Amino acid sequence: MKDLFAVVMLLGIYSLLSASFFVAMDAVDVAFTEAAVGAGISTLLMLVVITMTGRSEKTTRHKPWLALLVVVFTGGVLIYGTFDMPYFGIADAPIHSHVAPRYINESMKEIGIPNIVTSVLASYRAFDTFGEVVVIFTAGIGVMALLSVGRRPEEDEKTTAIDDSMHEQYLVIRIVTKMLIPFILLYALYVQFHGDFGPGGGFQAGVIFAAAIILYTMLFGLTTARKVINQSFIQFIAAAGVLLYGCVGIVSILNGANFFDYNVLASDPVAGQHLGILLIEWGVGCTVASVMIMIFFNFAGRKEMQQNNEKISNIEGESP
Amino acid sequence: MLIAATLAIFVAMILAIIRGIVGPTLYDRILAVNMFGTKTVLLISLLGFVMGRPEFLDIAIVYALINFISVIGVLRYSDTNKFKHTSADEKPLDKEY
Amino acid sequence: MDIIINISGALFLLMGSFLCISGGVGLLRFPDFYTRMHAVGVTDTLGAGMILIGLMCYSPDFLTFSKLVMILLLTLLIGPTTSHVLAKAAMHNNLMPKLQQEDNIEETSSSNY
Amino acid sequence: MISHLPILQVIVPLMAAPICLLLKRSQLVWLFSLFASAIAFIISVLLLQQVMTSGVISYELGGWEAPWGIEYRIDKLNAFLLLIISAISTVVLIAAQTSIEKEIPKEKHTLFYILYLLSLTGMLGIVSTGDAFNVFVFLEISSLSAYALIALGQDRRALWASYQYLIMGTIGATFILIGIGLMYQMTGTLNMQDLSQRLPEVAQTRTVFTAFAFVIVGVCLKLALFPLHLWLPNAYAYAPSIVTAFFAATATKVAIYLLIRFTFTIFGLSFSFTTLPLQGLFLVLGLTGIFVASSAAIYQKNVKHVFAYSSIAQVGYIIVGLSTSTITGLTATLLHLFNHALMKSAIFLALGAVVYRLGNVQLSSFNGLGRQMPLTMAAIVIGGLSLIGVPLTVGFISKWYLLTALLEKGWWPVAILILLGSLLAVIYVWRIVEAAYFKKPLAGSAPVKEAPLFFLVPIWLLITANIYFGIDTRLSLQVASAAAQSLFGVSP
Amino acid sequence: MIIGLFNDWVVVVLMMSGLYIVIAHGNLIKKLVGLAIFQTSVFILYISMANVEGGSAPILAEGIKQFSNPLPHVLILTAIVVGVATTALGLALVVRIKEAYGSIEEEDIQHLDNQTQDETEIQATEGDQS
Repeated sequence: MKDLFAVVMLLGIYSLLSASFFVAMDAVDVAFTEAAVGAGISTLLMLVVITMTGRSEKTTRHKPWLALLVVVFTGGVLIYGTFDMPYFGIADAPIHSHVAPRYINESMKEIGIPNIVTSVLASYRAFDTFGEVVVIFTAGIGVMALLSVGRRPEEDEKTTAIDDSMHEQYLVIRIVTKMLIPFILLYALYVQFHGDFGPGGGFQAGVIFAAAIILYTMLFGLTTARKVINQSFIQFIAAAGVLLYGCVGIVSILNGANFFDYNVLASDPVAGQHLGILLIEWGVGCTVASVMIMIFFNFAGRKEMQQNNEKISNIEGESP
Repeated sequence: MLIAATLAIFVAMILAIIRGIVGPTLYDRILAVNMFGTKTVLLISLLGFVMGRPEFLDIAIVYALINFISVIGVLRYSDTNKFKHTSADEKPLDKEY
Repeated sequence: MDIIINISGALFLLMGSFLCISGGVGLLRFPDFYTRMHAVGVTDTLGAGMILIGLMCYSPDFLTFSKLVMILLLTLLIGPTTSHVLAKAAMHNNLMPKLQQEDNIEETSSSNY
Repeated sequence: MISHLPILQVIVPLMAAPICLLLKRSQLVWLFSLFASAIAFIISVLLLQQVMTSGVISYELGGWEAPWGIEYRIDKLNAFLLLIISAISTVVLIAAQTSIEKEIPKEKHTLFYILYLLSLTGMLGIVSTGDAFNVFVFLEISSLSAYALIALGQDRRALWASYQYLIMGTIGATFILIGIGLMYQMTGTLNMQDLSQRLPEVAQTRTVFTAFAFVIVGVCLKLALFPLHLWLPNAYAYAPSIVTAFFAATATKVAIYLLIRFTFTIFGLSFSFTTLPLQGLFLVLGLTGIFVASSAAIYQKNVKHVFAYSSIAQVGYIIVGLSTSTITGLTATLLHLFNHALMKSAIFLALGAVVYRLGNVQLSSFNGLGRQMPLTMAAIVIGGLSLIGVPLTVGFISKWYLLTALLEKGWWPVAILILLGSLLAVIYVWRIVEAAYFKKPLAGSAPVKEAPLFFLVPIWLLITANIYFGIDTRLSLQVASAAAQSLFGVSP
Repeated sequence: MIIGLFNDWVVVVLMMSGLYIVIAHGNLIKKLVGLAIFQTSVFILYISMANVEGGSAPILAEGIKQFSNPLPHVLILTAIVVGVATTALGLALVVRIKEAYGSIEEEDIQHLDNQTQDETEIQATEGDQS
């Protein structure tokens, strides 16, 4: 496989397949995320990058025996390790009998929402999720630090001109997309709020929301999209999401309990848990959505800059 | 019946993967991925019914959306100059497999 | 009444599965991109619709039913659109159908596929 | 508020990062991040005090008790590490504004500070948590920000170095993830304390061996232990100077902390060192690391490369100390963690000052620098002496304890090899001294002024610490030996 | 016996193919693809260990007694996010590398790097002589 495009397409298929596997294994929340992230966002990002870097892989002459050796050895160790594993699906394996039963049996009483994954994610292990939000925030800042380009006003006009010429052929799809986008945004909100009862939650909602904006950007051009959502607003939302999440913890400290102890947020523990989970899910949703949009904008902006440079150099090359 | 339909979709998925691997053109692959995506939507909906918890249809909706978005993305970005340029240069490459 | 719904659901599913498989076979066996797209485009939309309608017959409550309707609408909207754009993009990038190619080899021999 | 110190330690820099994004003005952001880092430092001092007097602090996040929720668990070892990290971070940040002025484009200054704070958060988080999976999450925070920070370097090679680091680091992190998963599968828990109690029951299974192997290999990738060190020299050499100073002093330390935590606390001493041949393995890898890296350092043309290779060699000393698996050996290791952080941050900051004035750190441009930047060069020399292990510097103390530990074990040949390794350090430090003091400046090169005050203050703070802790060893030694003893389960 | 561990073995094969791509291939994007495959396979490992025979998705509902273990699901949710964050950052680096070096092949880049290193060395020796 020397064609990177095919590789990325197959990666998308692999991701969809593993997501289907997750559904079959009862991990619906994970399948949700994997579908949105693996098949959606990362495939898209890879595509954008391929368009910037070229499509084919160079053939290498030497045979990577060392790599093969390392891989076979590592695989061998892993296979060796599997022999003493509890068999697949056995209910009394240690993994199912030590920590997990408390989540399954008590979470309804202690937290009061039916989706156990959400209650573990947002309450029992809220700090992990906080870390996760910070990871995504870090990635956003990192991508921005690497790719952000200063925009000069006179370039904007040229860019718009290029953009418009590029998608005249997409009339049908533009109309369909215009019909779809409100629906997608609405659906994102549904996922945000329904996370307590079914699969979903802040993270998935954020990704879906971002996907809608990305769709819009792809069809109507970056300049138009930036008019709707400008860069510093997005940064503000990203920071605000992390801060909102953290502040929930700090408020519980101020109320005399431990960090992320939602029980003290309202008069009775279960209501407090509800409030806490609602707030942090919003924090997650805001940060994830804005960071995803930010990442995509930066990639697309970089690409646009490259294109402009190419165009300008072409024009300059022809004129003298 | 549900299980039979699931199996049928599996078969269709495998066919789509083969087309995705074989190619030969860019658009064949996109087509294969698109079809694969639709089939995954159906598979998930069916699995929900097979396992007796049909409330997981949310995931199927997400799949449909994501599928749409990625196809648009592919088309949008396969249209740029550089992409065409390189793919035109290396067309013989496709014949390798 | 239940029996009728169940049987019709089963029938829909059966037809849908048949269409899906035939679409898959078409995708694999047809000679060039446009014919393949034809196979997929037609069967995908129809087959998916059939299966979803079949599932609607089995759905236990209203919420599930409405979600299925939503998915159906989505597929109906998205399927043809993507096929349309795909064909347009392929045409735009000088991808010629095989039939046409055989008719006038001289003109298009430079841009095969 | 005192009871919330463990979490505040991590939360303060963490929350400061998004606030920085809102502040925008780079001067303001610098002051603010310095402030946040200083608060983290004060908290770590308080924590260390608290731990030394009243023992282990456990903090349950979200109010859920340990195996169900995430627990922060501060014992002497963590508190010591927290102190090192936050102290170095604060001191290095003082110089940050002056240094990045020349090395990073203006509009990225704010982002730089945010990433710096996030990286600090990640390290503090790894060290203070008592939950195996939480380690992974914070490991990723610190490494993602590290990749971005390294890529901010001027040279295009910084990008390539950062990419290599990203690949290696992610493989390492994924290995750790696999290891944690296998452990979880065998025991059903993620809490470190709980794991250490439940692992002995299943210690003889092949799965646990595999888990152990994967965790160790993953950590060693992050640690840049000898055969897995390839990413480190370039990453350190091409990153912005401030970043190098910060990471050289802290990043490998955190990885070593993880190694100690996993081998001693989670898997337990007897499993790690008696059942498995880890002792011999560490000894051999550590010694080879010392020799290979030190000899590589001798041949480098770029002074940052010299000291980056020397960092790998120092990791070798630390690992040799671990391999003795005695209290003295571990004390030596911990002391060296502390001391190496002091020396390396001082040296790299001084190099940062050289970059500020000269624009590069090629060995040839050091010619005659001893007279033009006397204070900076003196700092590099003292740092270098400390690396060699000359008496009255901190380097001597840790080498002394390391040798004592080796002799206690009766490993004479190893002790001699360690001394030989120090001789190699003499050579590479001498090359710099020679260039700076005994060669005439290049003809035609512009005269260079002494480094600005914002550099000299932190550099000399660190150098003073280098000498102070080389003479008055009570504080560092007391903490290190207490931490070592508690790891061996001996109550001090 | 074979059935009981079959899952794990498939995961190991997937994982190793991902790892092989990362180590053996010279193209930077392909390395990232390999990394993604490697990580996704680890996710599969976690999820398959969470499965319980006859269990159902961990969302409480009437009439369902046995659930899959929710904890690995939570862990993997976090890990997926971490994975996409790494991919995004890696891709950003690739873009910059392409701009700086004009290539995304490991061999080319190393070649270019060696060249620059040689140049600086030559400059350095010239400096010594003068």
